[in-house]
Amino acid sequence: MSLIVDTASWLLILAGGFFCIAGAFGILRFPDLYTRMHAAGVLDPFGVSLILAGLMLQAGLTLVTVKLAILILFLGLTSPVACHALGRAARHRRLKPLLAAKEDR
Amino acid sequence: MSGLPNPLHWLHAAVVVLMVIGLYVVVARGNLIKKLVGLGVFQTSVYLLYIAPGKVFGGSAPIIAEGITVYSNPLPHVLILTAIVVGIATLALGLALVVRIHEEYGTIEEDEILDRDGPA
Amino acid sequence: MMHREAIPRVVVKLLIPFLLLYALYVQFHGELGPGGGFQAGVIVATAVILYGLIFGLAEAKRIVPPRLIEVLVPLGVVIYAGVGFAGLLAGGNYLDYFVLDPDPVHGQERGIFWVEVGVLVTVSSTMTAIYYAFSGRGR
Amino acid sequence: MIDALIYGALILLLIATAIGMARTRSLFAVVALGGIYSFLMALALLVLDAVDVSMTEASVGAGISTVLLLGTLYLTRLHETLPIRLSPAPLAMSVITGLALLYGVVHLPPFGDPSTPMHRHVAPRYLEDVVRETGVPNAVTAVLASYRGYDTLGETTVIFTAGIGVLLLLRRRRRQPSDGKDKAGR
Repeated sequence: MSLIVDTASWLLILAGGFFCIAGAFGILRFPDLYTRMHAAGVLDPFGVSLILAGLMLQAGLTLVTVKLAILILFLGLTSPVACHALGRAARHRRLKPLLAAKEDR
Repeated sequence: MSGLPNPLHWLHAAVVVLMVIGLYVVVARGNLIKKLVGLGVFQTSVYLLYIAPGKVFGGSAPIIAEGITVYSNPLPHVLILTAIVVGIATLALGLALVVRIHEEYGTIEEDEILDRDGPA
Repeated sequence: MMHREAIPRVVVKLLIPFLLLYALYVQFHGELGPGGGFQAGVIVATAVILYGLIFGLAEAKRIVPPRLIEVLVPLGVVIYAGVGFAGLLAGGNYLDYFVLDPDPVHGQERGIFWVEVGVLVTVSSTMTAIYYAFSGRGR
Repeated sequence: MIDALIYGALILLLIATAIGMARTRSLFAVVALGGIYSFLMALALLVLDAVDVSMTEASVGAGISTVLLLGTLYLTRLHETLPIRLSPAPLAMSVITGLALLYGVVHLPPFGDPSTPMHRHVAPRYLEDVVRETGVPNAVTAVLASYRGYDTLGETTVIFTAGIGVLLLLRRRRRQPSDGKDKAGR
């Protein structure tokens, strides 16, 4: 039983780490702010949530699990809003998205 | 000190590199905000230099609990905890001075401020 | 018509009670786990700053008036120093908590509690005052 | 041992971030990097078992100081005028200072060694007696508020003084140029 839980939690933690690294690569490789925001804003909260879920499995049925669940909840609440505010600020400063058609020309 | 030093000494030495970067920014850059940021880097490197020797291998955070026998040293934690909050208070004071300087001189570059004051 | 910044406003309104609750947890659980007056003070100030950033400085000043902040800044130091004088009055040394209660351990707990309250009040109000001073400056 | 590895990796990241801050001219980017730097510092402190300090650094360094720096940028300007180049004299000065520090630091006991003098004198007394004397299991809180209460009283007064200083500098509205009472000398 504990082997299954351990394996599952490690799989979740490793998957979360993979998504975080993928998000970091996206920030480095994507061409402009909007696409980079996409990489950071979508992958990072997801990766961190997976890591926290893995930690919840490690903690078992204790108060720590409840705290981690609350963390996931707030992460899901604040991260998209931060992304939204960033995007709005960029639009406000009239930053044009980089469109594919322009590159083809 | 015979032969190569223990690799675990290099960890303290690496903190000195951070300190050098902070000191360089404070001395070399003319922008007052940049100087304050450099001062922050210098300050945080001191935090590490204080706290790193307090770590004990296999130790845990200094909160007394059942079944734990080895704790890290709580004394540097206390000193640095207050130092961080005092650091932000002094940073705020420095930034307030920068804002006032900008209002009076119209610039936050050191050489331009000196130019404006003219030869003493 | 929806407000232009509806999404941040709604979420911040939802978050601020939890932020304050978390600050209280950090303050009063600081004797058992990580935390204490310094951290809790900063978190309280963060809640005020967040409110001010999203709803505007005037609205934040309506809820937390600058007058109140200017009273609280010295009040925290007075609470801290007052604990010291309480020790003197009870017949001990300055900042001696053993004499605050017939049971010395209980006296220590009481002294630490009020000292942490003093730190909380000073740190939170000073950080809020600094934020007000900076953002009230205008260009 | 794994602690030392993680801590070393975090220090390398911290150094990289600090170099990035030194080489960037856009002050906005410098402040954003400063936030990253503070979070990395909080992680490093967490690895060193300093949970209270880590929490403070995360909320103070990455939260409040970033807000204050951004507020200052709004009130002043966003870019440095001087180009980024290595200035030899300050570099030589800081490297020489660093070498002097290095000479002292390599004589410190190795990282994580439990038998060094600092772990044998005051700290065991705190750790052994803290629950019996104060009833507070968090040794950091007990030392902060009780054993070293005078220190903390001083620190609280420093915060108070700095807050008063900021209020004195910034609270007054900007004076009109016609009101030349304090400007007679200029």
